[in-house]
Order: sequence, then C-alpha cells, then structure tokens
Amino acid sequence: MNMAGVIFSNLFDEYFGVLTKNRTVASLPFGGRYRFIDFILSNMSNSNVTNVGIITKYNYNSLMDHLESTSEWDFNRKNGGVFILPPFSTGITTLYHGKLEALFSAIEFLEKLTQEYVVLSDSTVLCNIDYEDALDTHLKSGKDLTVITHRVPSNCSKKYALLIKADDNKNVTDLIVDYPAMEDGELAGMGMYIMERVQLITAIKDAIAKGRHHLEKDFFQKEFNEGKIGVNYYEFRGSVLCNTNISSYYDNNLRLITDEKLKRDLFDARRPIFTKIRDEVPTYYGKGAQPDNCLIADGCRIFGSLYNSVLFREVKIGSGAIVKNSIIMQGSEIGEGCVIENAILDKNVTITPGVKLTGARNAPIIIEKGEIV
Amino acid sequence: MNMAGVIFSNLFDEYFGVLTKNRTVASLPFGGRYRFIDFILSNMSNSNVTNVGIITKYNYNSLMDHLESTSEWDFNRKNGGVFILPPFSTGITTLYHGKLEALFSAIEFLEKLTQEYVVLSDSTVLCNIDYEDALDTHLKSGKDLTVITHRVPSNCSKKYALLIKADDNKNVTDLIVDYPAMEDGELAGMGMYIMERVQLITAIKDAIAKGRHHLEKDFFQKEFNEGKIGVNYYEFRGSVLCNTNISSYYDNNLRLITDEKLKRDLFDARRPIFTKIRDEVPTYYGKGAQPDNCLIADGCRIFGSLYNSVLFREVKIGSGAIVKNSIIMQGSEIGEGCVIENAILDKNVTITPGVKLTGARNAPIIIEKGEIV
Amino acid sequence: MYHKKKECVAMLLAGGQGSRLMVLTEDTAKPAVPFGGKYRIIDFPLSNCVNSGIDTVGILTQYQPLELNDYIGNGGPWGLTSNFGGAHILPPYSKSKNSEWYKGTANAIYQNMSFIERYDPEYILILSGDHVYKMDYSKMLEYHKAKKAECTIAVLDVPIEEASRFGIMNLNKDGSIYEFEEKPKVPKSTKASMGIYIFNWKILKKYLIEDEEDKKSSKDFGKNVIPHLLGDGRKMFAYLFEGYWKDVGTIDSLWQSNMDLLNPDSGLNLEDPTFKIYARNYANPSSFVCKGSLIENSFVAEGCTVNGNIINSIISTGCYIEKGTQIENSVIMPNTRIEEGSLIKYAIVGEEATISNNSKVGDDPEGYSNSDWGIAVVGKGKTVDPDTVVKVKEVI
Amino acid sequence: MYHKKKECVAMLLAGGQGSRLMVLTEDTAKPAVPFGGKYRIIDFPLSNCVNSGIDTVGILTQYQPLELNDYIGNGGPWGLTSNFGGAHILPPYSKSKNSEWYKGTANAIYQNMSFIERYDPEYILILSGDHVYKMDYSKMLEYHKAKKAECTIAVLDVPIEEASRFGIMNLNKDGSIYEFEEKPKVPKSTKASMGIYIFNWKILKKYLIEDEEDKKSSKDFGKNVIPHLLGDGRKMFAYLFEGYWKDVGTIDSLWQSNMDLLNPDSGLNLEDPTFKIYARNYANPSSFVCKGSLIENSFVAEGCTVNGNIINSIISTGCYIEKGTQIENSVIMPNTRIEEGSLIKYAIVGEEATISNNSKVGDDPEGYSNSDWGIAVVGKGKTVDPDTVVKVKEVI
Repeated sequence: MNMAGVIFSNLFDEYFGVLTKNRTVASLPFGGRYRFIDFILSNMSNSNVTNVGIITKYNYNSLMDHLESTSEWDFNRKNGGVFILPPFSTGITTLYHGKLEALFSAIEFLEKLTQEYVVLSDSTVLCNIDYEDALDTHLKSGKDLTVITHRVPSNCSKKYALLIKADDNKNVTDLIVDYPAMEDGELAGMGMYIMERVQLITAIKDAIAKGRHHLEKDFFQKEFNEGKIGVNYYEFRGSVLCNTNISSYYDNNLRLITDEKLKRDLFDARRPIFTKIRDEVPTYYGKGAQPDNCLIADGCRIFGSLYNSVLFREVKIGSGAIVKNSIIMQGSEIGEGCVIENAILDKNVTITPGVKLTGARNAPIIIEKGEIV
Repeated sequence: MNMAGVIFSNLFDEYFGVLTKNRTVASLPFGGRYRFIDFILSNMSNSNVTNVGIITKYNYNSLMDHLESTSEWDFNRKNGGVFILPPFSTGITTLYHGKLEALFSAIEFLEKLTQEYVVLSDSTVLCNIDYEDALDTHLKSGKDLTVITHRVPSNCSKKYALLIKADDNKNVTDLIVDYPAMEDGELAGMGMYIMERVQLITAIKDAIAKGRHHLEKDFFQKEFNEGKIGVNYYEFRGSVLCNTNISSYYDNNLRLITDEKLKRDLFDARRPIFTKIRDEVPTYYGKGAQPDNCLIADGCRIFGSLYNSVLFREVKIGSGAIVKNSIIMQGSEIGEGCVIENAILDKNVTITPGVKLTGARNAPIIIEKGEIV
Repeated sequence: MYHKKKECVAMLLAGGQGSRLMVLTEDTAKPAVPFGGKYRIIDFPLSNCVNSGIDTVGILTQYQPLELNDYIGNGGPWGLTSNFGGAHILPPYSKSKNSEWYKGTANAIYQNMSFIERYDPEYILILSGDHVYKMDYSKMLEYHKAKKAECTIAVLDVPIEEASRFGIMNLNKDGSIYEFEEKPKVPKSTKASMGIYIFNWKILKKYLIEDEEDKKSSKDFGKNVIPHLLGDGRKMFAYLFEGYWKDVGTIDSLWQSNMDLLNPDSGLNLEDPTFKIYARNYANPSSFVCKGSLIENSFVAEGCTVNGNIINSIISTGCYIEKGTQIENSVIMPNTRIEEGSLIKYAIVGEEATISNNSKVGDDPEGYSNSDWGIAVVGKGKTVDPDTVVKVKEVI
Repeated sequence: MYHKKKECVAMLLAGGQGSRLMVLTEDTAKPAVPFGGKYRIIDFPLSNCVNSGIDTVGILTQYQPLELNDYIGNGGPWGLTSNFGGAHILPPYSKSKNSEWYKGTANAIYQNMSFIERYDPEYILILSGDHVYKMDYSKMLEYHKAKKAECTIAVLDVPIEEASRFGIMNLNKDGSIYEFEEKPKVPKSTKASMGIYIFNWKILKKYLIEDEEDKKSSKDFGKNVIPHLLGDGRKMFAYLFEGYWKDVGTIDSLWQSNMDLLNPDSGLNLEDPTFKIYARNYANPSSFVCKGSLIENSFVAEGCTVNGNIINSIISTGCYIEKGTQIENSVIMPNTRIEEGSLIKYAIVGEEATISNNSKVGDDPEGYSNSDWGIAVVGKGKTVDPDTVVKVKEVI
C-alpha cells in the first residue's frame, strides 16, 4: 500500500504507574494473550501497511523481546518491515515534550520511505480498523490531514486529545484540543492521523525549529485555524477501547468478557490480531476447576474457581483458589486456597497458598512483576 | 551445540576514533562487504552455536540495522537466535569499567540459557575458527577455563590482553595481563574464552559484588594464581587479524589483498562468512577501468584506476580518478580525475571531481561518513 | 550451490493416505490429522527433530499433499527455516528420461538421493509421519555411533501378548539384531520396531540402489531393505526407547492416544518446556468460558467459546460449544460447532464438522457387547442434522 | 486454516525442460539457468511480483525441479515469506482417485485450482519462467480493472518483419482483442503476446474446467484457452508493455540478452534501486582483481578471482580466471574455472565448467559465413581438455 505507519510506543507511559515501570505502554499485556502493540501492528499488517516505524525512547527491551521476529505479524518482506527507532541522541531519557519531538527522532526513517502517505498511531487505543479504507477516504477528501475518529459513547466525560466539530455536510468546523466530550456521539480523535509524508516531514522540521512540540495543538489546530491546512475526518464505526489509565485498562480487559459486540469487532476472523507465538499446550482444566465467565489463554493449568477474570498464558490456579474480577498475567501462579479479588497480577507473580488479596472494583490492587506474596 | 555465545560489541570503541563515532566497533566495515561482527557471528553459526547474546551499550543503531534479520547468519531457529542485549539501566552511557561489568548486564540472558558452556568473544579479532573443536579441547582438558590463543607473529611488540606461558606438556604455567609479547611464537589470547556457564555466572556476580571489573586480571589471573581455577589453552592455527587501532585496521584491510594464506584461511568455502544481503548488481567495469590488485565488492561502477585498494559495495569511481592504498566504504563516490592515496573513506562520502587527498601510509587520512569533500 | 555438510539428515515418510482413518483423511494426508487440541500428527516427528538438533528434514509426500504443504509452509512454526537445511517437501518429480510415483518407502528415499547428497551426511534418520511420541533422536544417534553400527532400529518393549501385531526384532545379548520377523505368530522377543531407523548413509545408499534394481522387491524398508542388510550380516543394533509411543493409524488408536493426554500415568506429557511440541498457530483469541460451564479433566485450546459441560475430553482450537451440551470422553477437532443440547460421548468429531441441536453422537461402552461398541466418528466438514443419533461405531 | 484473501495471485509456469538450451538444462529446469552474473531467469518474474506488490506466487514445476526447489527454498531471497502467501512450489501430486502429470499449461493451473481458491482472489496473473524483463504488474492490473476486462494479455510491439515468429494479437481501436493468430505468415498487427495474462479468476476457472473436459484440447493457454475465450466474445484487452523483454529460450537469445546488459541503449538496466532484481546469495567474499588485469565494459560478480583480460563479457559469481586468459563477448556462468592461456570469444561457458590451459572456445564472426558462425557452448560441469579447440557453434 502507498502508506507507511509510525507508532508512538512511549507516550502516556506515566499514566500506567507500576505497569509501565519496566515496559513501554505499547507492550502492556492485554486480553489474555496480547500486548497493546499487537492490535496496532495487526491492523497495519492486515491493511497491507508494510513499512512501520516504532518510536521508542526507553524501557523498550520488553518491546524488542516481544517483536524479536516480526514474522508473526507477517512483516518479513523485502521492501518493508518493522523498525524500532530508538532515540538517536544518547543519554537523554526524559519524556518527550510532545509527539512532534518524538516524530523528529524518526525523521530519518520517514525520509527513507517510498510511500506517499503515513498513518500515525498511539499505542493505547485498541480496535480492528482497515487503514486502506481510511486512506481511500483521505484521498477522496483532498484534504491535508485526516483525523480518525469515533463517536464518543454516552456518559463519557473523558478528556480527548482532539475533538472534531463538523457541520451536516461533514465539513470540519472546529478542532478542540485536550477537552472533555460534552455530548453523546461527539467525534473524538482516536490518536490516529493520515498525512502526506513529505508534508509531514516539512511540518515536523518546521515545528521543531520553532520550538513547538504538541502535534495536535501546535500543528493541527494552529494551522487549521490559520487556514493553512484542510482537515478531514474518518468515522470509524467498530468498537474502540481507549486506555487512558490503570482504571480504564482494567475495565477494558474485563469488558472483553462481557461485551459480545466488542469481541466480534475486535477479533474479526477476517482480520486476525497476531501476537508472539509461545508454543504452549492447550489449557488444562483439572478436578475442581470452575471457570465462569472468563477469558483464558493457552498453557494454563486450572484447579480452582474463576469468576469474571482474564487469565494470560501459562497461569496456574491451585485447587480451592478463588479468583474474581481479576487480571492475571503470564506465568503467574496462585496457590491453593488463595482468594484474589479485583486485582491485577503482573507477569510471573507468585501468590503463596492461602493468601487473600482484595482490591476495590474502582481501584484494583496491583502486584508487580515477579513479586512473591 | 552445548555452548552458547556472548559477544562484546562496544569494547575498544575508543581506539578507532571517528570510525566508531556513530557505530560500535562490532559494526566496523571490513574487507569489502563485511563488518567485524560478521566474522564472529559466522564462526558461531558455522560451529552450531545457536544462541548468541551481543552486549551493547550505546551507538548500536547501526548494529541493529545490520542484524535486522539474523537469517543471513542462519540464526532463525526455534531454540535459539541472536539477542541484542542493551544495558538494563537506562541513561548511563559511560564506558564499561571492564568485561565483567559488561557481562553483568547480560546476566539475565546467561541465566536463561540451557547450554552448559559459553564462549565469550571480543569483536576485534577476525579469523575463521571452529568452536566445536575448541569446546572438545576444553572438555578433554577438564579445566575451568580455556583461553583461545594463537602464536604471536614475529616482530610483534603489541600489547596483549592475555599472554599464556605453558610448559612442554602444554600445562599453563603463567597468565600475563596487558603486556607486550617479548618473543616470536608466544601464545597470545585472542579475546575468546570458553567456560562452564553456571561457573561463569557465579564468578560474574561474585566479582561485581566485590567491585572487580577486569575479566582477565581480576578473575582469570587472580584465581589462577590463587589456585582456584585450572586454565587450559587452545592453539588456533589459522590466520588471525587483530584490530587494535585505526592503523592495524587499515593494514589488515590491505593485507586481504596480498596475503594468499590469509584469504584462504578467512574465506574457507566450507565455513562461509555471512553478511547482510543488499541485492546489488554485479560490479560494472567501464571504459578506462584499470583495477590492479584490488578487492572489489558488488554494485560498484568503475571508470578509473585502482591500485591496492579495498572497495565496499556500491562505490563509484569516476573516469580518470586514481585510488591507491585506500579503503573506500559503501556508497562512496569518487569524482572524475580525483587522486586518493592512503585514505579511509567512510560510508557515503562524496569526493567532488578533481580533488586530491593524500594520507601517509602509516597514518591514512580519514573522511567521515557522509562528508562531501 | 553451497550446502553445509550435515552429520545427520532426517527423511520423514509422510505419504500415506491412512485409509484406516477413513473420513478423517478423505482429503488430508494422515500426518496432517489434528491431535491433542492444537497439534497435527506430523508435529511430533518434526518437533522431535528440532529438539534433537536435527535441522534438515526431507518430507516425502505423495497423497493429497496440498494441506500438508500448506501446513508445513516454510517450516517456520518448527524453526525449520535454516538457510542450509530446514524442512523440504519432496514430492515425486519428473526427470529427464522418466517420471514415476513413489513405489514404496525405500523407493521414495531412492528417488531423493540427490536431495540427501547435497548435505553429504554421515547418517540418515528415517521417520514416519503417523506416530505420536517424544524422542530425542540425538541419543539414538549416540548409541548408533557408540555401537559402530551400520543400521540402528528403535524398538519398544511391548507386552508379549501384543507382540504378534508388530515387526519383532530378535536380539543377541549385545543388542545386535540377528533376526527380524514381521508379525510373528509365535514371537521370540518383545522388542517391536518403531519404524525409526538410523543408517550410515553410504551403506543405505548401496542397498537402495541394489533394491531398486531388484525387480522382485516391493521397495519397502521393512519388507526388503532391512531383511537384505540382515541377510548380509551387516552390523545392526536395536535401540530401546522407553517412553510413550503410539501408532495412530486407526480410529481407536487415534482416540486412545488423545485420551492418554488426560491420563498423567500414560507417559504422554506435552508440557515439558525443554522439549516442546511445536505447531502452526492460527491467531485465535483466548478462549471464552461462559457462566455455568463445567470443565473437568480436559484440555481446551485457544479460540473456543465453551458453554457446556466438558468431561475427559479434548476441545481443539476454534470450537464453538453452545449451552446445554454435554461432551464426555471425546475428541473435538478444530473449528467444530456443537449446537445446543447435543450429547457427545466416546466420539471423534472431525475438523469443521457441525453437530446440530439436540443430536447424540456415540455412547458409553456400558450396555453394549465388546464387539458392538466402538468410537463414533463424524467426518471432516460433515454436518449432523438436528435431533439425529450417530450410533456407537458409526462413521459418517 | 486461515488464509488471507488476496486481490491477485500469480501462477508462474516453471515446468519447461528448455530443450533448446541443450547442455545448459540437461539437469536443470530452464527457469534455473544462470543469467547476468548473479541471477537466474526465474529471479525476473519473482522480483517483478515482489516489486508489484504481489506476495503470493504459485510456482508450477514438473521437470527436474530439485535444483529449482533448492534455489527458491522458503522464498526468503525475494521476501516471499508471507505467512499468508509467499512462494509455493506446486509439483503434480497424487489425489484420492487419480494421479497425473501436468498435461499442458492450462492443465497445470487446473490441477492447482484448490491452491488458488485458498486465497479467494479476484484476479489471477499467469507468468512464465523463461523471460527476461522488468515489469510492474500492478500497472497492468490497473489497466485490466479500468477496462473492466475479463482477460488482459500483455503485448509488445515487435518489428513487422519479426511478427510472424510470435503469437500476434489483432486489436480494435479501444485496445480490445478481436483475433489471435499464432505465428501468422502474413501478420496483421505487430502486437506480440508476451505470455503474461491477467484473468478474472471466476472466468478463468470456468474455462479451465471446460477445457479439462474437452478431450480434444491440448490443455494449453495459447492454443486452447485464449481462443476459446475469444470465440465466446469475452472482454479481452491487450496491455502494451514498453520496455525490455526477451524470451531466453535459445542459446542465441540467452547470449544476446546477457550482452544487452552491457549495452546502455538496450533498455535492460538492473541498477534501479526502486526496482531491484533479487537473487539467492551465496556468501562469497569480494572479488579480487590481480595486477595487470584488464576489464572493460564487463560485469564481474562476487567471489571471483580475475587475472586476465575481460572485454564485453559477464563473469558470474565464484569464477576463477587465471593469468594470460582472454575473454571477449562471452557469458561465463557461476563457479567456472578458466585456466592459463585460454581464449574465449562469443561463447557461453556453463556453471562449474573448466576450460583447461591454452584452450580456445568460440571465435569472432569475422571470417565465417552467417550460417557457419554461432555461439560456442560449454555445458554445465563439462571440462574442456588442455589445448583443445571448441569451434564456433559447437556445443559440448
């Protein structure tokens, strides 16, 4: 396809607390066997976006490990591939001031590309989207920028990086930055943008030279208001999961269990979500296993009771243990007779037999990677 | 094979001046189409060492780029692969105090391995060695450490990291650290060591805890002198190229042209040296091309005179140009009528028509990557 | 063309139609039959090779190889992608002067001698594609070398009462073979051939050429080549394999071997992380287990939706099991749909089959005479209509 | 098994023995013949596919496919390793009820319909494996779609005096085809078929099935399928390709096409970095050019040692050329050894051949009559003894 992809892997790290202590937000585990990046990369792969750069700054060992071979996402090609883009400056490990600065560190990658268009994407918004369709819309619009949006669900007062106001003829009338959605069905940006590549490169260089860092505010909004760029929007109609903090991350995992439309949308068999293959055996349910409304990955061994929980790969649940409303990440082991409720257990956590851990539904208890409790 | 590999990619960077300004010593171009790491990795691949960790600290973008897919070196396996090991601490970009400290940053990799033995290797010593044979010798010796050595060539007064003294029964009698070889045919360490993995891990942890950093001095020599470890040596009989600074690097490149035994040894067709594939066309020699005693890679276009020089891939030599005793790296272009003598041109250098550059044979002039002269 | 010398090359005979597996192999080669929830039978010899350090495998196909080719692909799932080795599908091909299909197992290897010779191997390992077992072939090769054998045959100790169903090796005290009897009426030994051979390639090559010239030979390893070597007094040894091994060439043995996965005493354990069985992966999401499901002593692979009671069964990837269903002691192959109210007992349900509402497939052995009872089978892609009964032993 | 839907799948007919290439294809399929120093002929259609964004290629082989299989391997050198596509070698295979070799180009596709249907393609691109050309098939596909054609045939404008050697398409003003004449004595048009077809898969499938049932058909695209579509008044268009194209099916054309690489006006240029021709790489070191060598208007690939005079020639990978040799207007294929004092003019020297000391192979056309002169050929792996003369036109 005539469009390359750029993914921001480190943005928003700070909103996920201990979960991103040793990983980028892009490598956050999700939905039993995935990481955030799997959704973004699979969308690009399924849309025939064959050249993808991932902008990283620090903590990207787990990301590199996960993407060790990109063949799982079908990126082993002669004229393409996935490129991890570490900062070219050494030593500076502070956060970016904004996406424009992050993009500036990918400028060499952008300049080498042959595709005419680029889709930019955050790592925190999960969906199953066809970028070919989005590019078609962009091309037909004749505009400089297409913002990929979805209609805000009801009762949502979340702050959005970019809200779009459009008239009845679908002409964009206003861009609103960092503002909560005020009404149902408002058009909210999904952190995904399509632009012409050369124009993007010029804009990045220009903005950096002028000390501007904020993509949405300093570039999109400013230039739109000044009449310098035309803005189009693409309305994505499938399910969308926005992960903005630990709480929404926890809720979104559990939504996968109950929300049938979400499952159908996200795991559309014609557009599979790929992930790293680990060659586990199927999950074994032994005597006493009582799985009830759960999402369970391969390689688990289950002898206890599970309610409304997400189990990642190779989790062990001892007999008599009770797990409720929890997310148990890869390789964790819950001993006999434990009671775990409203919890997020990071990778390779061990809960010794008999231990009881109870968090609140709106503030789940978090056990850090590798801890023994 | 029951042995994994660990490669130091950043050691000795400081000895290669501007050539390692933006790359690790492991990614130094060599011999027309290779980089140092190609020799080390190919030896491991050809010896069926299927798990290899490369310890890196900074400037490893070019290394990652070169090793983008490790299939060229045949490391795409289910139970193995090449793993780039960046420092787990973020931000610290100073040099290692020594190899033990570097190894400490690879401790997680070492602990996950299943192989019983590990071969450690620097990136600066180039040869075509069969590590299976070296491991056999190590196992037969029953010793804790095998130092891979070669006999020092005559008139060599270079300082060696490790010299081995042995008696007539091939028993090691003395380890000498950082000392020039005093006599012909002395046994000099090639910066390659074989040890039992678990013993190595213990030693690394122990040394770091005690604030010791120097592998050869603080561990090998010290413990040998105290009678704590037994040391064996393996005498490698093929050609060996030690690159200790820009001058030896330059000489070693040119030696590939004239030294028939070296060429036979290094490019043994039964044990090929692999490198990144770039899909260039064969080299074209046009009217006026006068190649004379040169090593010339693919994808060049030659219209000038070349004497005793090494041309990397995709070099262009304009008509009437004269290149003598020089190393011209990938993508460089020498305009019509130029005269280049005793020079090292880094990648993508452009010499505009008519320019004359002359270095000294013992101090070649160096043009940095991408410069236009 | 550069080829790396290999100490040992494996040749995997995967050509069989497997007619005794009936509807399960109508358009699939036997080695491609699903097993254990996410595997196919050929995963076992391929993973054994990888785990034994053998990275060059020729896979001899003939019958319906398309699905098998597709499954093997570039060998990636097993890491068999070496530039100088890897997995190679070897169908019969047309030569300058003549063209022929494989006439027998020995002829199949004979026709691919030039493939083998690329790698200039010392040893050749002959495997078949229809056995379930985990075996480190490198240990067998060590034994072969230690014995300075010219041919080593892996054998299994079988109960004496079953020995007459096997090819039996009669051994000297040092483990060397003095006689081979195919299905002897009165077995002299309990050492049954597993159909796994290591030959010194030079020796095998000579015998393959001779066998090819012998007009009367049926070009078969067991019937011709092995007896010929024995007759010539070649140094042949038996290597005793201790562990789980099963020929899954019949419906009963295929079902039993799946059930053995659920029995911790069977010796068949796929969970050892140092000896994984690799399989091609299909990007299925995690399985969803609904409210009120019961799952006991069962394996459930990925991509399933489970809403019934599963007992002592194997549910393979991508199955959709509706509420009110009961599945006991059965093997449900991939991408199967089991609709509401169905009852499945002692059955194999083939890939992509549909069991419609309120159907009944198979039954417990109780209440049947031994000869009347058997596993019920629903073929690949078949649909069982609503309210239908598939009787014990029935195959549809 | 999950397969990604593909808009267009390419089927590459690589089965030909290429008997007119004689000693060069005795044990090699024609598409595996070396070309241009480091390539093989099949690199052209494969690289064209990759550069056109087509990532799924079926390669139909029959004759001596071993070397070709080995060369294609897992498709890695061309990046054709997609999990849901990639390069697939498709030899004839044995089916449940019958087994047969490919009977013609159309039958070869017919036998692999189930391979194609995996990908549920809209379009199918039919290619052959014996042409040297660089072509962006995606442009032809765009044309096919724009014309709403059912079949599009790539054509080349040939000089009218040569037209009777080709299959000629007679066109209406809008580019649609009203007639196809195979080697017409009095050609009505200069639009010659390049043997490259795009079909709507549904249409082609229907015609393949009908053609298969037609007992009188020779199952060939050019002879049967295309005329049949034309006869039925299907929407068929010609796509005019402008660029270098050569059928390298004869010794003369193979030699000429290699020489065209050295002629900047020929239109054959492999150096465009945005449209690379990919090839399998053999880990050769850089070439060494010795003191006193002369190389002029020639390509020298990697892994060579050159110690002679090379003029207007192609020296392929891994050749060893001793001092005092003279090579002019010749194609030296890979891994060849040219010993001291040899003189080679207007010749093709096959892979791994040896030209011993002071031999003479071929000669300039001067001094010969047109019918007496021709390219001299030394076959693959052949040795020319010392002081031997291989005459013009001679083939050994």
